[in-house]
Amino acid sequence: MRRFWSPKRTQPAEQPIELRLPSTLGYEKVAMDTVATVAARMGFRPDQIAGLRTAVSEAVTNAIEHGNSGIRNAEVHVVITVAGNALTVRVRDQHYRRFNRGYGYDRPDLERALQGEDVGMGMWLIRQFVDEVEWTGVPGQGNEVRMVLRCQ
Amino acid sequence: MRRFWSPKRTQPAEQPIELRLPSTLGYEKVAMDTVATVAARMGFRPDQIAGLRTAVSEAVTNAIEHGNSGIRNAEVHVVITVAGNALTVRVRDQHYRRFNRGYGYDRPDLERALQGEDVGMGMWLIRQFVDEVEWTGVPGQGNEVRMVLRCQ
Amino acid sequence: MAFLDDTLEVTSRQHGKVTVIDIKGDVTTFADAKISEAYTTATEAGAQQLVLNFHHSNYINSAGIAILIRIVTSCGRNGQKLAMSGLNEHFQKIFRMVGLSQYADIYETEEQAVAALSS
Amino acid sequence: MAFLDDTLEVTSRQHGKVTVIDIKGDVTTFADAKISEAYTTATEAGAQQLVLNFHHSNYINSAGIAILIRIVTSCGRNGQKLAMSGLNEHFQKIFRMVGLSQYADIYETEEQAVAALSS
Ligand SMILES: Nc1ncnc2c1ncn2[C@@H]1O[C@H](COP(=O)(O)OP(=O)(O)O)[C@@H](O)[C@H]1O
Ligand SMILES: Nc1ncnc2c1ncn2[C@@H]1O[C@H](COP(=O)(O)OP(=O)(O)O)[C@@H](O)[C@H]1O
Repeated sequence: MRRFWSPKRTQPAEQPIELRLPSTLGYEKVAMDTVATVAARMGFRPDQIAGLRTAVSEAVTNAIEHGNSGIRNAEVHVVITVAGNALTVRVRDQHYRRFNRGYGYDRPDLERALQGEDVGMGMWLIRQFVDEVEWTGVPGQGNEVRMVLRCQ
Repeated sequence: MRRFWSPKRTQPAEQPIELRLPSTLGYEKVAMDTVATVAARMGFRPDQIAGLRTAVSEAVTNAIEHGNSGIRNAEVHVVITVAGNALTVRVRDQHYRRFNRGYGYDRPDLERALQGEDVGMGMWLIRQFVDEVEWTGVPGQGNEVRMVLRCQ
Repeated sequence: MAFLDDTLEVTSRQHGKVTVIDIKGDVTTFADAKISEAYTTATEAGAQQLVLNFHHSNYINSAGIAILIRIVTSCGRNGQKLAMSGLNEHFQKIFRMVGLSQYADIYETEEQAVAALSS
Repeated sequence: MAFLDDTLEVTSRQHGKVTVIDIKGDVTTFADAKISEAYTTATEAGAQQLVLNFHHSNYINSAGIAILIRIVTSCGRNGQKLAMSGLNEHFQKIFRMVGLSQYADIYETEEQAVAALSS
């Protein structure tokens, strides 16, 4: 068997892929699908991609339900950057409201949830499936979740 | 067997999904994947989706190679609108150069191609796979390809 | 917008004494009414063993998990046995991570779940 | 950027008198060097029957088709027989629409293509 090679192409500048979505539940699926196809083309494993789908879905759902809540014609802005083996996804909303539940460090308290209490688990789920995550907010502007997943 | 229903949700306004891509060959795959996943969720048939992938790929490739050629840090703007059963995809570039090959009405001349002549076939392929297509250009601004595919 | 519409199908059927609730599609906040109604109807009919059978559910988010937690709570109150089947690996993992698998046994297939509840 | 990199693998092997060129991945403008080199190498080695065998090629664009047209032209000049296999339905349809199938028979499987060229 003989193998053939093409000359290596120069790497383009790391311009991001940007996605803007209506701030309506359901559209988080478009973000999830787009990030998943980029990750698949980058060579991530299926289980990593499944986790990334969950992380992106939770981040965009939070942007819609919390960050943009009550803003008419709001949008969610998703910025996808591919650099080497790292995939960075930033999810931005337009409002600013302080994050108030500890950024998902604690495992959701299932006992309390079973008592009917509303325990959030989105941030915690995000934390389980990415290598790096950071929540930042700019007063008067919006919140941003920055998630990084590395290949291999 | 018993079937259960949820109350119908109100339809959101028809705000589009917007995608901005670096004007670099290869990124047309991101546009193709994103449109394909939206189409799949809308319920398009697999053969329609395969055709749409080709149409979007050719339109974005043309935007990169012709519309944006020679522009540094150019971007390709893809606007996806879902309205009822119709999926509309607009592909915009930043340059304006008159389209010069008849907008793909004619089947590519394979005989001439086999003589080594460079016969374009992108526009013709697009025409084969969408229900409606229109090319427009605004001098000094950019070109736009508007493609519509209908479900069923 | 077709892909925002309710893409969930919930149906239920009997398998001997076991009630199987089939859940096909996205399990998100919009699934609440259908899943809750299916559960309530089964309970009113006297169901003691229930299987939530997920098919092709490629998308379950935290709001969907919250719905399932409420079903677990109700099953506890009503003294019903609950099992789940048909989840893909990713969601089996999430259900284990969250601790849901302590309250409802998770099986690969519907047959295994029905057999376990019937014995 | 991994997904922009050359995701095409071109290899070649002999099947009796038939040279099978395996093409795995995206067939776009970036495929030109690899595919052309594989063809040239086979031709220099005296290949008279060639199969272009596509595996998992979920993406062939018009630039890729242009490469294949050049291979068809060269095969004509060099008096070689050419067949193609392993294309999915969509690309079989495109190759028929474009008229490429008049110059290279299209088979579902590699085995069928090899058998046809060997006979
Ligand atoms: N994008 C955001 N903008 C404002 N607040 C947010 C945002 N994301 C999360 N939060 C806050 O953090 C809390 C915890 O989020 P999460 O763990 O996802 O659970 P849940 O969304 O179910 O409450 C939310 O209830 C909300 O108060
Ligand atoms: N977005 C665009 N901007 C400017 N010119 C374009 C654009 N798209 C197509 N064209 C013109 O139309 C011609 C035919 O396009 P096409 O049928 O796709 O074949 P090809 O791109 O292989 O030449 C191109 O060569 C180019 O001159």
